[in-house]
Amino acid sequence: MTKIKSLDDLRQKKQQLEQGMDIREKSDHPENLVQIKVAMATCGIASGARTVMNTLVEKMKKEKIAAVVTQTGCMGYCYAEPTVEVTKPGMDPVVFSYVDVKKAEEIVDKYILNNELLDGILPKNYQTI
Amino acid sequence: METIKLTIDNRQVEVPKGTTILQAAHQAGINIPSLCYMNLPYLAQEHKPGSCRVCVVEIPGRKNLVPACATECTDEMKVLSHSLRAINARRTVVELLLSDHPKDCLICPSSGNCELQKLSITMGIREINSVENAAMSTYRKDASPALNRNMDKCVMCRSCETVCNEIQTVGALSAVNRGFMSVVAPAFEQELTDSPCTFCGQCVAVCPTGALTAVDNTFHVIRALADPNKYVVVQTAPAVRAALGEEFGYPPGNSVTGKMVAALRSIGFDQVYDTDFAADLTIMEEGTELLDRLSRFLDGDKNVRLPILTSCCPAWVNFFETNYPDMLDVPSTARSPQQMFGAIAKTYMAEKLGIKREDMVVVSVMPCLAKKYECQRDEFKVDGNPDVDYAITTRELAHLIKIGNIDFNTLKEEDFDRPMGESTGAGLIFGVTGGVIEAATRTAYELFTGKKLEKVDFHELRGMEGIRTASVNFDGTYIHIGIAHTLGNARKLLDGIRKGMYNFHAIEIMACPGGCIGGGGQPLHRGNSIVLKARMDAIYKEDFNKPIRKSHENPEIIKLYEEFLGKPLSEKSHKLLHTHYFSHPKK
Amino acid sequence: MTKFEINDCHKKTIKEICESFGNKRSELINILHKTQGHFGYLPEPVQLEIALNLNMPLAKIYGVVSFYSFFTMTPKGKFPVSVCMGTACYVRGAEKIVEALEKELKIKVGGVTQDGKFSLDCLRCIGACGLAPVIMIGEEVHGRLEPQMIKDIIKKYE
Amino acid sequence: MYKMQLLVCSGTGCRASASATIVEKLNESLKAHQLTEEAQVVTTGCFGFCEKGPIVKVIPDNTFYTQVKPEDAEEIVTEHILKGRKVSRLLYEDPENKEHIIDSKHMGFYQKQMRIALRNCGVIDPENIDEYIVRDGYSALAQVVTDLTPEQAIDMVKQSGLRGRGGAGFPTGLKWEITSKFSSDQKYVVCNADEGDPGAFMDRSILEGDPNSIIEAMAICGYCIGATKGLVYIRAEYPLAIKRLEIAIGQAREYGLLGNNIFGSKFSFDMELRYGAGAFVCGEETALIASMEGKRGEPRVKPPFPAESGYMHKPTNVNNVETFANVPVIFLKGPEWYSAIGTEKSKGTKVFALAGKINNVGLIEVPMGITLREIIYEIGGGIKNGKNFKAVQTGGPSGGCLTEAHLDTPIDFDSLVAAGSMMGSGGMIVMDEDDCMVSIAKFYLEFIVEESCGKCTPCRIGNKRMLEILEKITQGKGSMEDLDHLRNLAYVIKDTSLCGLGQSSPNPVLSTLENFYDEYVAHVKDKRCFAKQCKAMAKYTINPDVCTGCTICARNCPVDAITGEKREPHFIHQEICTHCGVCYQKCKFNAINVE
Repeated sequence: MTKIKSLDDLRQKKQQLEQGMDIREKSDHPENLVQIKVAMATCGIASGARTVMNTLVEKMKKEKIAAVVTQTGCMGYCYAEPTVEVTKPGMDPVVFSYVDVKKAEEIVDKYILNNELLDGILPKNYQTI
Repeated sequence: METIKLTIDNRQVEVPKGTTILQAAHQAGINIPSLCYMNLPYLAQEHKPGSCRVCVVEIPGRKNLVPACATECTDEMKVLSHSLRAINARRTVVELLLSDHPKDCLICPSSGNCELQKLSITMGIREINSVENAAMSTYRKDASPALNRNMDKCVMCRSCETVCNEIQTVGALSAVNRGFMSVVAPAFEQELTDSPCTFCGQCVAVCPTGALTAVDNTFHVIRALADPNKYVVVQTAPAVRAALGEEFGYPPGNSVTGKMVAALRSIGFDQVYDTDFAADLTIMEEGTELLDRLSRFLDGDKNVRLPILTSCCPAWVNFFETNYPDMLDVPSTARSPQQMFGAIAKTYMAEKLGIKREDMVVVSVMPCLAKKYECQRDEFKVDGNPDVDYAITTRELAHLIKIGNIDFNTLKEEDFDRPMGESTGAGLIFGVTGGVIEAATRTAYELFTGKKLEKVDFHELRGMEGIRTASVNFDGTYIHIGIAHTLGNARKLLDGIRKGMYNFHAIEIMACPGGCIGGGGQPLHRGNSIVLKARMDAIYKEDFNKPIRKSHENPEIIKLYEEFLGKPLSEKSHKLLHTHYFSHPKK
Repeated sequence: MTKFEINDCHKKTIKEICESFGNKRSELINILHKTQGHFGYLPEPVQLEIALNLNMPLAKIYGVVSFYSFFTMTPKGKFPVSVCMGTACYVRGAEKIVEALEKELKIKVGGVTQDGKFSLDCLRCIGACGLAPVIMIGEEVHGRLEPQMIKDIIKKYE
Repeated sequence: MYKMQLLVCSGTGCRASASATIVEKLNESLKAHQLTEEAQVVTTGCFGFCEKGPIVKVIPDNTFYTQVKPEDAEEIVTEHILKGRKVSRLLYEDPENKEHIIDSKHMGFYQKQMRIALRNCGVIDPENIDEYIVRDGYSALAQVVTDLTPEQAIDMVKQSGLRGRGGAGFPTGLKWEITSKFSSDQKYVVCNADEGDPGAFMDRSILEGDPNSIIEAMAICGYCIGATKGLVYIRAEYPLAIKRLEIAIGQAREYGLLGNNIFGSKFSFDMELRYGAGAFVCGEETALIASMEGKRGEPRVKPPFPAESGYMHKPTNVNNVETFANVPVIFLKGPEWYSAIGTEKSKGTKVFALAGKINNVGLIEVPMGITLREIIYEIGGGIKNGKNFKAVQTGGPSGGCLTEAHLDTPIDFDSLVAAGSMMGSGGMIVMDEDDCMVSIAKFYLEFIVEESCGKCTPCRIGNKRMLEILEKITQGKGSMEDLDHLRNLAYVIKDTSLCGLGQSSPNPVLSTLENFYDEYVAHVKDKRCFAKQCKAMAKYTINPDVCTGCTICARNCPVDAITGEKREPHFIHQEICTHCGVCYQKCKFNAINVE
């Protein structure tokens, strides 16, 4: 193991290791972050939710946006799967339907970064656990 | 020196910085009671665990009461030693101690000498609250040949633990258990005889209650005296006369030799002899042994082991047998004066008096508890009959005198019986630290140089310092002498010798502080150095006034050799006056 | 109970333990921990051997051994049963658990069953207050106990 | 990169309920469903919510599964991780409205908490120093040894207002400053991890959950006071904490965070462990030092304080685990940030071990100044089984019992003392109407008598006498005079004992005498125990209307005090009855009344 001989060494070490802890750091204060929930029930997975989720995670990382991407159960819009719910700090959640890889990137570029709304927004009418 | 001004009970006191409230109060004439506190300044040992909480005083503004013994004075401090709060606390604490203490004061061996009893009397305690279903911490009783332990009476002041470990480095006692059942005891709460205890008796000397007491042989002596078939002779050790008076109201430092002899005679002893006689005899044997080893050493004999160590202190003998089994050939083989006396009394004297050995009872009055053990050792018995039958302490003698309804103070002084009552100043100073070696030097000088010693007093060998060294000029040859009192100091010297740090020719060791004058059988000094110093001065004063001050000039000793022993280290001497040592390492 | 007989092998072990702590008196408690870990308890001859190695009075060693509740001079059972007597367990009925154990094992607290299988002790909080009342058998913790559960738990070990 | 992590508590409590097996099963299950790339299982320290252990927390959504059994692992993986559906039956249920709470952020238990000392407990893997480093670990040490003088660093601790969390609340910065002023060739930093209060386990949780924070803080302290050696005095009964601390020390040494020239500075520091051996009194610093020196753990008279003459007669600074755990945060966030939390004289947070008759037993950390009501009802979820609150005991055997009247008192060091209790190490035991306060006082005294070192008279004999009086009272043999003796003894023991343990040992008695005097009087005068806990005073009778005459009581009565014909109501002969209560336990029809 390499020795940590200075404050800079320590900072570097920290940066190297940050990834593994990132998810926990963020979960501590989710209200300050963009929260993205991907519906991942059977129907969601069947219509490609997992790929969508991976895309979102990668995209957020690329854009350096502090966000929590989680999966959630069936939101009840089986007809519109895959669905994604986005909650920006201090704003009401918005649910997007028929999200594929392309649309996922659009959500990030337009809604999350620039507050532009897209097509296919569903009314939020469910209670989840 | 920086001083501190404070008020105690509205009295202004000025004391040096570092003074405790207890000391400052005493200076102001305020006697704050204490129990666990013990100060041994000449041994540089202050035992202040601050644990009994009897000496608590109030300092207005402080949250809790403080122990006076362990709290240093600060400037402008106000101390209340008898506020209601302090009195109630002190009283409650003493009541608590009493609630866990047997209430057989009437028949307790320490009755009248007990610090707890004194506290109870001073405070006028008449009842102890909720004592009817109070559990007591009780322990197995332990009887040894020299001292008894009744730890039901232990108040956990732990003075004995400090003395046994810090001063004597014997390590027989330690606090054991925890909480209510904590007590001072040997390992596994076994008996003292199974422990490394040397029976020096210093624990008894500092115990404030009846927890540690001496074995009492008073009644054995009374029975022997009453037996018409027994011829009872008594010997008294040098240190006894310097302290006995204290038991009869004399201030410390008054030697009461003449009255003591009169009292013993009045009690009914058939012969009143002096251990000093045997001390002179010891010098003849031990001094000759020293000279023998010394001259062989100076002649280049590599088999000679030097230094020679004195062997008259039985606690010391126990100590080296336990702790230095590898050095058993170093101490002198000479028996102690008590045992030399017994051996001569039951042979030479018995013959002279026409009494059979078994009809003679030898009683010794000793300042010592270890002597009780020593006289029971098998090597000092002939066919099961001991050379010395009973060793009693100075305190027991005082008791015996009182039982005999003798008014000690009005007794006319008398002299010892002859021949074994004849003694010199040299024999007398055996009672103080440095005395044995001084006595030996007085004789050895003359025997070694063949010249008369002009200056008899060797002040360089005297004093209270724990370890002293001196070099004495034997007409051009310097004899290096070491002196230690207390076993802790003895250990230091011995460890130094083992490592080859010293080149002494002779070493004197006494187990008790100040030598025999501070023995465990003396009127309890409880560590008071003024008392010890006074006893020491009394001994030197009496030595100074003695007509003969060198052992080899004792006419009765000269006669004893002419009539009986031949010469020092003769075959007979070896048989009667010398011994050998046993290894019994114990932890 | 048979008396512990110390042999040369034991002495060697003790010597090694003492040496590993530099034969320092100040390491006595660590030495006792390690020795008890090895022998299961600290019988008299073992303490004597430590005294000899550290060159200190046996009385002082016994003074330490008898002070700390962790050290014991009697061997424990094959399955030492310890009842947590922390406050949380107390208010949730630890005393009744002790009673049940005493009844089931037919020994008092501090005792060992005749067959040497179980010993029963109380200890201070083991910090599993959420599971109160709690007992430990060996290293295993049993929690949320009721007196009637004791019989079955003990049975598992028989 | 993992999208999800499953944090599994591996504190002593949860391990006792097989959390290690849960970890195994979770891993197996993840593997079976090929999710090892997506989700990771992390063993962490204690979440504090011990009542409902073992805990599995899923992040990032903070799902909080309680009382998880190994066989639940498969369902958590298939449902939650794979399909994104929370396993609702394992979610925490609100004791009031029985609703499942979706995540820990919505749990009353966590909402009022502020975790500083416990910041990493339940978050990081305590056996991996890297995770600590990512959470800004060792940055405070780096900052201190490279940028600050010891004086500056001490000043920051002083400014923060941090007070010792072990009991009396002595200002930490001041303690460091005093120790720093004594010059010596060697000084020591000692961490007191001999947590002994029955019912308090925060120190253990910190050591098990975040051992590196203690190492870092001790090194900072060493730099401040000029010590190069740290010693942790830790209970031998905490094997897991010992193991984790040893691992952490090993890892810190490998990184050079312990050893010579830390962060390239001139400062060197290393640590060793010393084991306690089961003596409560060793929590007192002079006793602790005696014990570390291999002696009987007996306290001695102060002064000299350890700051002047401590371990091996060298200047020594002793702080407890929780105090140290706060230290790095003070440097990371600044003393101003820290001192903004809490009350005027008590800054920061305090960890309490909440236990007893309360719904949410566990370890909590709250800002100083919070009220008991908030702790008991909002965090603790109220009294178990809907019973009535009676008292809360704080401060362990050295503390006292607080009542309803104190529920709205803001809690800090001084307010607790004013209320007749103390902070102590932070045990908080809640009692309900079924608890007899005389018996509670007796329980604590039994503990004290057991744990008294025996050195000083008042504690050795006085507490024993108090216990005897309480035994008398609970057996219905007490008198009003006994109450006076009890009070006097309590005051004298408090006033005259040698150490803090003795001085505070009468607190449980004094505070119950103060707050529940009528209960004592009822025991003494009416021979009645309100809580029906004192068996000797209970009067057992059989309700003839309910008794079916099944004879089970008569057959089980050890003294044959119950008679009656089969299928006829039975009768208890009071003159024979020994109040053992067996009939009450055995009766299946609730026909036995207890008065």
